[in-house]
Amino acid sequence: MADHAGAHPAAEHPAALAHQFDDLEQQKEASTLGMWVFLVTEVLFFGGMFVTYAVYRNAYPGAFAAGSRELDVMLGGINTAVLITSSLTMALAVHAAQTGNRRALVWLLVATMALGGVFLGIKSVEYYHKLVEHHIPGPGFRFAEAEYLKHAQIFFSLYFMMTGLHALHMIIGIGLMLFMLRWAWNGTITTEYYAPIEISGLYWHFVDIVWIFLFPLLYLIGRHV
Amino acid sequence: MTPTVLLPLRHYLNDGYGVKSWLLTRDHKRIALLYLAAVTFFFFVGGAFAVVIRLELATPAGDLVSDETYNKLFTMHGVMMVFFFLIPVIPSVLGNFLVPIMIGAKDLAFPKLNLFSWYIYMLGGLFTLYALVAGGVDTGWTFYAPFSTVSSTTNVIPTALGIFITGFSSILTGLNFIVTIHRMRAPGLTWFRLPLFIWSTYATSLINVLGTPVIAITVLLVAAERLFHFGFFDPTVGGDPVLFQHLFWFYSHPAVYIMVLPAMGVISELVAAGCRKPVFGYHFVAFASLAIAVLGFLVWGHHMFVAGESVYAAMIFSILSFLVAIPSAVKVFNWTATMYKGAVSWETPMLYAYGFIGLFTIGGLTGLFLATIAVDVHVTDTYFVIAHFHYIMVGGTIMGYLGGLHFWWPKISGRLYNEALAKVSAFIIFIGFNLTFFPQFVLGYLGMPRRYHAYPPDFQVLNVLSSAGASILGVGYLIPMVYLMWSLRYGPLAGANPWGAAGLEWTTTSPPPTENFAETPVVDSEPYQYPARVEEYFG
Amino acid sequence: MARLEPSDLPGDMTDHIVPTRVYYTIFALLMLGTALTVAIAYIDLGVLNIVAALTIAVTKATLVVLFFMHVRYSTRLTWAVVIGSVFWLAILLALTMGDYLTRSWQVYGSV
Amino acid sequence: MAGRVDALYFLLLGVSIFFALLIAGLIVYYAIKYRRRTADEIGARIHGGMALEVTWSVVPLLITMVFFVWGASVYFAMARPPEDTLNIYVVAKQWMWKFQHLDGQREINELHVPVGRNVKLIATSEDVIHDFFVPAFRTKVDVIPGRYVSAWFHATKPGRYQIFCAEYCGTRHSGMTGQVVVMEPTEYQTWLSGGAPEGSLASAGEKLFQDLACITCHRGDAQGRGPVLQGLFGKIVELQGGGTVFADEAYIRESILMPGAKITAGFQPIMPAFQGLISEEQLLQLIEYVKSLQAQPQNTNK
Repeated sequence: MADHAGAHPAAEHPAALAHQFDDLEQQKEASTLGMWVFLVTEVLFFGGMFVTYAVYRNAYPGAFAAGSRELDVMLGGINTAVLITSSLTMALAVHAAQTGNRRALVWLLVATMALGGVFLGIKSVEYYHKLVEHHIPGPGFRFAEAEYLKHAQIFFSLYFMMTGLHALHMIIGIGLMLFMLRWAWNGTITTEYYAPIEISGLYWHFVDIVWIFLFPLLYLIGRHV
Repeated sequence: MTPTVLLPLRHYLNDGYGVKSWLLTRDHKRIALLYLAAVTFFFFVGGAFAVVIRLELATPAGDLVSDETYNKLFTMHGVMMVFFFLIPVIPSVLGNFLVPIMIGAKDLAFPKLNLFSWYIYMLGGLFTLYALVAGGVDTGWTFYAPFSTVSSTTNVIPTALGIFITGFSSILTGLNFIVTIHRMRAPGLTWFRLPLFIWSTYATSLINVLGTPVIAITVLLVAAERLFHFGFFDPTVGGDPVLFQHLFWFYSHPAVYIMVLPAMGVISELVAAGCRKPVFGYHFVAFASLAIAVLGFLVWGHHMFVAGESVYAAMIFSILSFLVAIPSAVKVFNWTATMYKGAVSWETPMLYAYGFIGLFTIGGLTGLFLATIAVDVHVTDTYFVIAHFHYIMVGGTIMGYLGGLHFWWPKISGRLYNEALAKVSAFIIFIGFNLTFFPQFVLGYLGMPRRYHAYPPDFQVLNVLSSAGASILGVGYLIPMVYLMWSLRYGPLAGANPWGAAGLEWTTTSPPPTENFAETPVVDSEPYQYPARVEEYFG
Repeated sequence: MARLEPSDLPGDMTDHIVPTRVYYTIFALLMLGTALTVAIAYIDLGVLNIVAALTIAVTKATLVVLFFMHVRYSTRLTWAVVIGSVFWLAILLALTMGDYLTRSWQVYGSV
Repeated sequence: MAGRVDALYFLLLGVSIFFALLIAGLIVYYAIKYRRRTADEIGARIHGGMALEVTWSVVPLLITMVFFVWGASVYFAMARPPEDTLNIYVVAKQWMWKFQHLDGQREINELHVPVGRNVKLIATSEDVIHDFFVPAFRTKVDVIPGRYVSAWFHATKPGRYQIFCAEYCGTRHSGMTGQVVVMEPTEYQTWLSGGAPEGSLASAGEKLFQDLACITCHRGDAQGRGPVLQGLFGKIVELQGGGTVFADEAYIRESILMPGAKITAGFQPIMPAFQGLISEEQLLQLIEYVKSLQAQPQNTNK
């Protein structure tokens, strides 16, 4: 995936200012704008899949409802809560960085990564369920309601593609947090130079927003029938 | 007699020697030269395929190569040229070199990201070259499903990965340019004092950033369908191949604007420098670039008029396609109006610019044929379409690129190239190009479909004409390689401003120092301001 | 490093320090939204189900963007970038669905 | 139809030639008239003119709108087949065209049609996207697997016209060509009667209807477990859970291959899916049989 190290240039101690910028202010604005433009590409990247979802849900509503009923709302709900909490801890981490509270910053980053890990754990449990119930599209695909056998494969293809890529972005997010943890630990992050924390925060919140849309669209169709 | 010119003592070329100083450089100028080498290599690889295709098509029966090989030839010609030459060439070569200098900055916003983009570009190229060596791919550069996902047996996945990875190179370059142009302009350099090349590079970067992710996801969906039998576009499972075309063309039409917009920026600079006067209607040309960038995203359906799109959607896309033609027309009219009462020079870069305007006009007008649904039903997927987009790509982008390369060559290398030889090669390229592609318009209307390995005999005469033109064009492209390389060693030294042009890049030495300017320039006037006397430019 | 109060931070901190209680209220609202969307899913509202689910998701997303991602306090350029991305996604969605929804209209002209 | 397309084409050609010559001429004229005579000459300082900008934005817009309206109207006529057409089924398969006349004749890469009649082609593909393109008739339509697409033409002069496949479809894409043979009506009749191997499409469909035991559920009277098929074609069908659909070839095809997609109101989704079990030809025969079941009186289960 794209490298974020470049999005906030390496800071030479102590000025933390890259040579091509005039002042720290310009560098922070540039890095923030850079991450926002990158998030635009991510919006369109996931957008392509949401459009595919919209087209096929419009074409095969019955199959999508049947497929959605096979998913576990409980695990999905818990995952949503976990991710929103991790968003909170991330936001508090940015606040801690701004106010120079290094101990809180370190703990909050660890909490965010832990919650990310919990999310991935629950996700792998769900994937295991799908494996057991033969819901992975392809030759070995089995489905309760026979007449939806064909179209439900599209639902599960979309399910695996969307949640799979989301999980991949989650892993990249956790990797990013490791960097931030190291910089927070060795004092690179100060009250003047906290841009990297804020930028990783932007990325993390974006991944959370994608899940906010994924959860209702995949898990909650056809629950009421 | 122009005063004696001497090479600046310290400049970006002698600021560090050895492979390491080049392969780990963060200087946007050196990265531009790395791109120049890579892009030229891919151009000649793609060009070689084109020559073999044209030789094959000289005879109606498919006797030079088997149909299997021919399909791989035109696919690799398409992939190489589109993804590895036309899309990156002007933004990453001329853009990388000039954007920081033209806005008075020391470097791009994220130099390390810039070098990383080059490595991703090369990695993507490696994947595609592997696919080429391992037996090629025969899906066409458009890799339509269900052929690419179900029935093609060639290595689609490596090529798809190559395109996926190289896509990130253009996303990150676009991101770099947008942030640089927004945040790092010299003091006093407001948006309406920016040169038009910066405007068009900015618009191109917008398209790069907004469009490329969609092809990234499309390529992933195709790869997932091939590897894991996810039935996104597979009709036997209820998938719709037309959806693939929607997602593919959503990026690929704006991609053709990624290819031509930077060339338009180069042409604005060349016409301004060529006539030594401000471009006519500066604001209109600037906003035309942005209009093309935005409208370019609304029109992709005109590639699918016959592909099973609904009648009403076809009408919407047709009217929007006509709207996107207007900004291009405005630009062409403004360039022509700039030449009125200008001091029109006949140097090589300006010749390329005038060639561009003429050929791009023909390319644009034939686009109107394709936007009119009734005519498009007859001419789409025939050689008419091939001629249309080659007029815009070869007649437009490559002419613009060559013009820009010649115009800024003294600034890049500090040397002047051989003017006479350059004019000859420009003329050969112009003649060879027209001879190659004009007959294809007629072929297209007669109904010869594209991607045909063998064709009925009554198309032969026009095809032989086209093949003859292709060989002239091939030779035409080799000559610049010769005299530009030759000028590096033996070319006369160029001063800071050999053309007497107005622009920040001409105020610094050539080749410029690593930090571009001794001290950051302050801009206080409109662009393209030519003072009454020009002598001071020859200093 | 002593804990610094937002007020006595050096220089022109363009970036506004968001008090923590704002974060907690937003967090509560998001949790509420999740619960709401799950609850509504179990009531049969026909086509309204999709509308409800999407409006809740959009409101939650806007909350995250405005407060957690500080867009509310940042430059107009950031606003433009955010709205631009949503607009471009809308272009892709609208014109593609435009094709799929009007395909059946052709029926009256007989296939 | 070809005439109307050509007229539009020549209008476009005329306008394009005018503008191309205008631009090229101006460039050459200005390049010569205002060529740079001394090395340090400067161009006149002209910044622009609003009036000029407006004119060359609005005028091209008006011209293009004319193209749009004319083009769209011709396309609309092209896309809507007239009522009384001679229907022929086309099945595109990797690198050949299979034509299926209603009276049972089957042809490969050859299509015999009478002159002066509106001919409607209903086409589908068995594998990848092909494209039925007859340059002489100016008709072209992408043939998409899993769906019916239609194109129509009206041949005015007898003769042989080339068919091309215009959408890349694999190795022998360039070999996938054929001939449309347009014949006088009398010749067409003799050709037709000569080659009827085993009765019309509909009769083959009826036999298949028995063999696949469709008759067990879809009976003539209303107590069958499947919906009554008499007079179904061309009717609006009420669907389970609201919504209606127009019963055309595409609906019948989808209901045979994937019955679960659209369930008729008041019936259980118990019909097995025939996807992959029957070929395209058999599908055409069944559809033709269902279409032939107009609401005759009770003689269906003979």
